[in-house]
Amino acid sequence: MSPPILFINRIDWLVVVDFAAIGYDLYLIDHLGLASYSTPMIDKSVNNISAAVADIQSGSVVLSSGFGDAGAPVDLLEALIETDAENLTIVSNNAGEGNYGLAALIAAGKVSRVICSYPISAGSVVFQDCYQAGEITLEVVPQGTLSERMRAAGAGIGGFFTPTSAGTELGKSKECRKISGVEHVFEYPLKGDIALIRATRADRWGNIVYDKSARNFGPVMAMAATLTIVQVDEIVDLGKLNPELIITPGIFVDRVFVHNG
Amino acid sequence: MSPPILFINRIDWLVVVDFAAIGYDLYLIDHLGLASYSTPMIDKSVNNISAAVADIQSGSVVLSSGFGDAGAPVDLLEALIETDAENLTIVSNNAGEGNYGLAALIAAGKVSRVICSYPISAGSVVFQDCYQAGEITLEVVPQGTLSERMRAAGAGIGGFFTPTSAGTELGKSKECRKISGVEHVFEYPLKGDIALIRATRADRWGNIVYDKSARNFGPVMAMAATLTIVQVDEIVDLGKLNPELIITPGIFVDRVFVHNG
Amino acid sequence: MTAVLEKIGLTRPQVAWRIAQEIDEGSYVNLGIGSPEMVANYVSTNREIVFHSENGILGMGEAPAPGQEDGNLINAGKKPVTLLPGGSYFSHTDSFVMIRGGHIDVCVLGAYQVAKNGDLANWATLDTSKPPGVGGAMDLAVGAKRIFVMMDHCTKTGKPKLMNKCTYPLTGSRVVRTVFTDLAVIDVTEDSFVVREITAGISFEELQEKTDAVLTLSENWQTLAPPDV
Amino acid sequence: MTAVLEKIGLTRPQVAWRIAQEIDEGSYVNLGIGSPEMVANYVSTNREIVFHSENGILGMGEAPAPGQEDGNLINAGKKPVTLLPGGSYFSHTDSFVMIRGGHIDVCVLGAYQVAKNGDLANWATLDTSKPPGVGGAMDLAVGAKRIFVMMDHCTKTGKPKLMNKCTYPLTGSRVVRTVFTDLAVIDVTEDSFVVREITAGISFEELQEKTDAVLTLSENWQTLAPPDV
Repeated sequence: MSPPILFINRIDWLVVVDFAAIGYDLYLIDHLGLASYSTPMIDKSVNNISAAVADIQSGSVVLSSGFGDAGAPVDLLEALIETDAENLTIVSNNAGEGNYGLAALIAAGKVSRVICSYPISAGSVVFQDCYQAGEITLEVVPQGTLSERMRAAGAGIGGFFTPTSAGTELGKSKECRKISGVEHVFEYPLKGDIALIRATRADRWGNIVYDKSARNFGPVMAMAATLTIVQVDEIVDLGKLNPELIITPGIFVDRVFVHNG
Repeated sequence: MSPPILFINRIDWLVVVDFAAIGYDLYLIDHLGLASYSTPMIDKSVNNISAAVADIQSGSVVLSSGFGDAGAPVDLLEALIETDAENLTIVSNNAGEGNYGLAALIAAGKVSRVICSYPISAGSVVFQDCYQAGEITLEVVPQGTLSERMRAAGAGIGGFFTPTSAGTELGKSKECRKISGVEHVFEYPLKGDIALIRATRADRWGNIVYDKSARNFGPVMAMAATLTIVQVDEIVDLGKLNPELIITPGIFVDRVFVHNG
Repeated sequence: MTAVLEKIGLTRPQVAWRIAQEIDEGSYVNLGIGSPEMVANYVSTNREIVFHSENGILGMGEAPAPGQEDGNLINAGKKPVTLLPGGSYFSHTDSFVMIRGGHIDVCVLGAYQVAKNGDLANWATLDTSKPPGVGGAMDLAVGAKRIFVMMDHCTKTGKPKLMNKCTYPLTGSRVVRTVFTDLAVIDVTEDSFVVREITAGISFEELQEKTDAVLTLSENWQTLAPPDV
Repeated sequence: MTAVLEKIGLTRPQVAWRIAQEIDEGSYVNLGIGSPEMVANYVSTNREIVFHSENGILGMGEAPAPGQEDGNLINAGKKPVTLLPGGSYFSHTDSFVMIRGGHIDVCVLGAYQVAKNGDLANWATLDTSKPPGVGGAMDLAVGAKRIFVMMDHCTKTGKPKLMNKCTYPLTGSRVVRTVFTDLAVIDVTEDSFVVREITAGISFEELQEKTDAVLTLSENWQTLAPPDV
């Protein structure tokens, strides 16, 4: 029977190996002192909504899913109000409606910049007031370009040429190029520090399923942010989601919070 | 009761309107003399495989789905052998195996150019022989770039910068740009005249469902070609496919052929 | 027909009806928010047209019965809709692949102005007191195979909207195929407006007076007299 | 341990075992075709690792039992595999979004050569008699968060593969994080090879002799003595 061998295999990991005793498995004791054998599974679920958003930093670029109310992560946005994070940039199709969700976050003075396609819905009074008061800056991006810029960020594309906005006010300060006889403008990736997403069901690996047209910006935002947090109605057992129907695989998801769960 | 009004509303359509008799519907009699009321539904199914590929022209760029055998449109490729089309460019991940499907099409002398990522699988003897004999030219494209170039064609993107192949032989003749400190190369869209795709199920609108990892290049090729022809195992009634699970919506599909159907 | 002929200028439902006649069986169609949505009402049930909504729906059906609304099933105008058999859901990204990639056969949009070269102005006025908003208009303008514009021939104050050159900010350059107004159906060619149909009761001279750009009358022009829808 | 120590140089399964120890719980991992596939055999069942296959699979499981093969469920090497609970299927395009977009935590690739600056050569030899083929190697090289190379320290004819500069065509520039050979575990820093572990029975001097580039020995270097897997 061989003795344990002790070696450092990463600067912050202490590894103890006793091959004979554990059948070639490792007991990993990380620098926080937590033994990994106490969490032998991937589990991205978070029980507490405050914990789900606690580490979002001031100045973050926050991608927020939804088209109007459909797919909007209302609870996650409202949970952000209670954190210390401020000076946020919100990327979303709209700029909030009524006085809940994104509108509530804006009303709480947490948002300094909005990047969106359509901030002038009838109900977006809070945003429009803050905009008129000069408290929020606005970047208007065509809806398809907004989506494609986030996809580029998620897909490792450095930038792309699109005909959308060529020859218009929104394209006038951009690099232009005629390709196959059509004028295009160059667009850069739009990456988020955080994505807040609303979906229907998840499993502990973070696989995500949406409902009908509430899917909208969820899939692209999940892939475009460094940290992706998803609000769902339900977490089901691993293997219960149809593998053909998982729209956002867990590789794009970091945390899953069950709304009212 | 108003009389019929006759007018030309497109140069090649003759339109007869009798509002009172037909409740504001139109009887459309097209320039081929076929009355459209005899086909009052969208039906993309084609019963005869020869008919499915009959109008493919010589010199066409043909996108052919599949990764190895999984998802390869073997019957459609073999049906092409019997047509007059020659001098074809085939875009596919591999260059055919054995002596069936793509390899059979190559062996029949129909293919003058292959654009693919990996033509050197153990079984791709037919291609390799033709390549050595100088009968086929080859453009090797990294697998992700191949997929992304087709997506750009389908998505109306004029071109994109990718870090893939920067600093390598495959990137050396391409426009380079450093973005966020990383070297990128510029890639153009890769559009097909025809896409030949293998899938599992379809409905008469051309909605498509795939099976497991045979999905691979099907979705992107369907969107990247002018004419998309899909070989499926089964056509089901409209409404039988789960609308959340339709991977390729019928908007990208022109013809559906049931294999052995 | 007499009831129709006595009326000068079409109603919006009549314009919507006229546009519906222009849409082929099997077309994939995106209808802009507002008046263009009316076009769906005049596509007959024995002609299958697949309606696309930019928020991720193909095969969109009519509004649900009261009480059957689903907040997760809405159209681009954020109103509840239904899904027809054969319909499908997809992401915004894929939706704009369809739009930008030229897969939508027809898009019907409203407009502030259209110029004789096909320039479209429909996203911003010259009023800078409120924030701008573009939505999907610019993507639709460049992407759809055919852009139909549905609008009144003149503004409420009688100013022309069919222009020699747009004075409002552009949505897209050289994108409009055909303009359907209360007074006429006008095709946009290389660099001129060609009148294909004139509403019954209107003369070409009257139409020209209400138009900023010079109009050409098609050899095959027709009188347009839709039913009293 | 004596059996292990007597042997000079690790077996390929031992190198695969060593790499497996380097992969954290919960990682998303792509294994290159060939020897790197062996790494999956040494990821213990009580550590969840999600394997990615470039042809559209996450949560790939081991080979099916004989007779249970499904031609539509294959890995990047076109061999039959299975799907674990929690696994998913997606298109090639989405698969390369994962790869190019930096979502894969670790990719293990074979190589002809690695240079001290991290340059990787693993797609083409200097033999031009057969057609070239790159597959997904260049995408993986630039996209994965960490590129591990699994290779013999020298060629079959004894020539070094850890180079001052690659002489074979590059797959990617400055992309390799760590090289695992039969003789050592070597990290690639800004512009040098730092030896972190040396296989039991090998001296640093011997290692240097078998390496084209100059090696640096880490202060915390260890002897590597894997089990006899």
